[in-house]
Amino acid sequence: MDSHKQKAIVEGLLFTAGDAGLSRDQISEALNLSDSESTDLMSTLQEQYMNDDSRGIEIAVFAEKYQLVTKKDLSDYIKLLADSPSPSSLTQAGLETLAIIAYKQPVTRVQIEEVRGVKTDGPVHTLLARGLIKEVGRNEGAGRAILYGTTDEFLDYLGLKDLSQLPPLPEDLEEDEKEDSDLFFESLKNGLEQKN
Amino acid sequence: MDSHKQKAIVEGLLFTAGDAGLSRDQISEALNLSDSESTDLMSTLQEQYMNDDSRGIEIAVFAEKYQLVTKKDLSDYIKLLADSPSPSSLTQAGLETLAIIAYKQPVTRVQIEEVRGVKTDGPVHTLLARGLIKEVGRNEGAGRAILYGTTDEFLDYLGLKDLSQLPPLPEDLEEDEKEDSDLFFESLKNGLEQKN
Amino acid sequence: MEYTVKLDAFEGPLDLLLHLIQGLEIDIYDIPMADISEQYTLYIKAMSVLELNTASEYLVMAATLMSIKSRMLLPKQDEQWEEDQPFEDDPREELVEKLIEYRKYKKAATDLKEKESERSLHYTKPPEDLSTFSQPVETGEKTQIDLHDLIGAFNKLMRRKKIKKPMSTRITRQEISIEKRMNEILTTIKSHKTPRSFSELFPIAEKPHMVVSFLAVLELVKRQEIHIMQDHNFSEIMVKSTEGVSLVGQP
Repeated sequence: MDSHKQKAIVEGLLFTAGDAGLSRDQISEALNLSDSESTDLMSTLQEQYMNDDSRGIEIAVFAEKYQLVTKKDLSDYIKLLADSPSPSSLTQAGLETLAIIAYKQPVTRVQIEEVRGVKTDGPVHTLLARGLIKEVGRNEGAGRAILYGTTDEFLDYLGLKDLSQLPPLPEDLEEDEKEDSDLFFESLKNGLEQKN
Repeated sequence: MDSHKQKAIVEGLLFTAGDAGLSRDQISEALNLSDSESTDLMSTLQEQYMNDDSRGIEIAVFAEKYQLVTKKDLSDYIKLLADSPSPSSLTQAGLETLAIIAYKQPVTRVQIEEVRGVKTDGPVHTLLARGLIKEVGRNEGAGRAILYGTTDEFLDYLGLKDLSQLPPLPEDLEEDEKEDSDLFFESLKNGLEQKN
Repeated sequence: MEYTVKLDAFEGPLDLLLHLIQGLEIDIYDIPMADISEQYTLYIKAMSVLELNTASEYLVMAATLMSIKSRMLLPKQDEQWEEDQPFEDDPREELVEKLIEYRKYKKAATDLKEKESERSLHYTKPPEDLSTFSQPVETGEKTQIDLHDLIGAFNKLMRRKKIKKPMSTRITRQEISIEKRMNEILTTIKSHKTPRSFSELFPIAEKPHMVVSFLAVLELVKRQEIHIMQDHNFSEIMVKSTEGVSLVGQP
């Protein structure tokens, strides 16, 4: 594999990983490189991203993981972006978080983050401030994490009488199909057992 | 602002926006450019990303929004490290229903059923739940049946910039023309014979 | 065990008709009604498990076919020759139009499927959390949420692929790769001179293992590395390596 291809793969992987980042092991595994080879590759890339003025992202290392981040000197422009949606509408991050809470409530922040794959403090905060979600209790067990659920106002905004009026998720609709394939494997298994 | 800086800002902004994407307006605003200037800048960048073999991401336009996505030929490497929690691809019934809605929109469920020759409640439901179609109004006249159309999520799901990028609706052109003229003469002949 | 043709194989009566027309190599513009309605009836009789909600649609079509057939058998009437109705209507015309219209969208569905799978090769990332940049807004304005936006956001999220958690947190789960099963299966088959039975390829009766084994077999067939045979219905399926075997009919 030539070095161009390697660099492209690393960029693609880091991009997909988002702020979960990638360990050196994961990079070595994906590229089939030794540890020292991937360390070298990563320092080359770090330098390249850093020194290229036409690039807006760089490779940072947090907690032994490589991840892509925007360059610091762009923060003014990103702030503009943050302010650009009208204050009364939710960002994509906000909508995603709200959707997870609506469908999976009661749910902890960690559970939301597992589904989204990114930190979710900000959106949860915004949703609380806007009265769309609220704390509905504490999780049993260690940590006793806060559980979130939607408010009456949330239903109000969407014009719903109660939560049962939320449209069904595709997963629920496709459960029937899943059962079919389960049945298929069930009978395949039975058939095989009878044979043996 | 020099063009390097512009490119860096665009990359940083696109990275930040993730799959929510950025409209041309947002880019023009952030860079203080005219619409045509930002269109030009974006096509230059699209080409640059695409042609650079050491880059793993490219700039796609889905539903009229620019967004960064990994390049197609890297999917094998990314699959190695990625989970795919994504919902299953659509069933044949779902695809047929979606095709009819996409090409004939706005369209009622009864009209869809006329083409498919079968009840279509299930697929319509699934497509609604997956956010690929939505109610776009009510039919005039008796019954005021719900009219369906496609969503931005539909465009994103299929990787289309806008509806004009839908593959042309297949027509049985060659066959049609040949057969049509055959039929024409056939019936002309029949007609003449009857007349005599 | 009873042999049943699954009605699910077809999307409806139109789909079944198209299938028959193609199979019998019939000209869609000149359908021999007697043949087609006979074939159609045979098919829906074979589909002994008729699901209640779709069965009626198949039966309605059977009736339509019969009616067209009988209209075509009627002796042609000497009709009044009228300017605006120069030719006698073909009783099949409406059906043919429907079939052609349906075929168009069936093909379009295939095109969309292609787009779908192409798009699925592109990976994306979630939007960054920008709330640290913007001040919490204390407007009296109501937050605007649209149900469609909410569903759209959720689906986008579900579509997004995530990088797996690092290996250390996955110790409990054993991953079986298709590639690995393919190699194991090939080794099993090649280590014997005689063909192996299909069920031998599923030694571990656990769902994940069986699924992977099944996919591995399919992939091997696709790559033409193994050959699958069955003497007659319900007899044991046998598997052999294609290595060193010249396929019948090939020079």
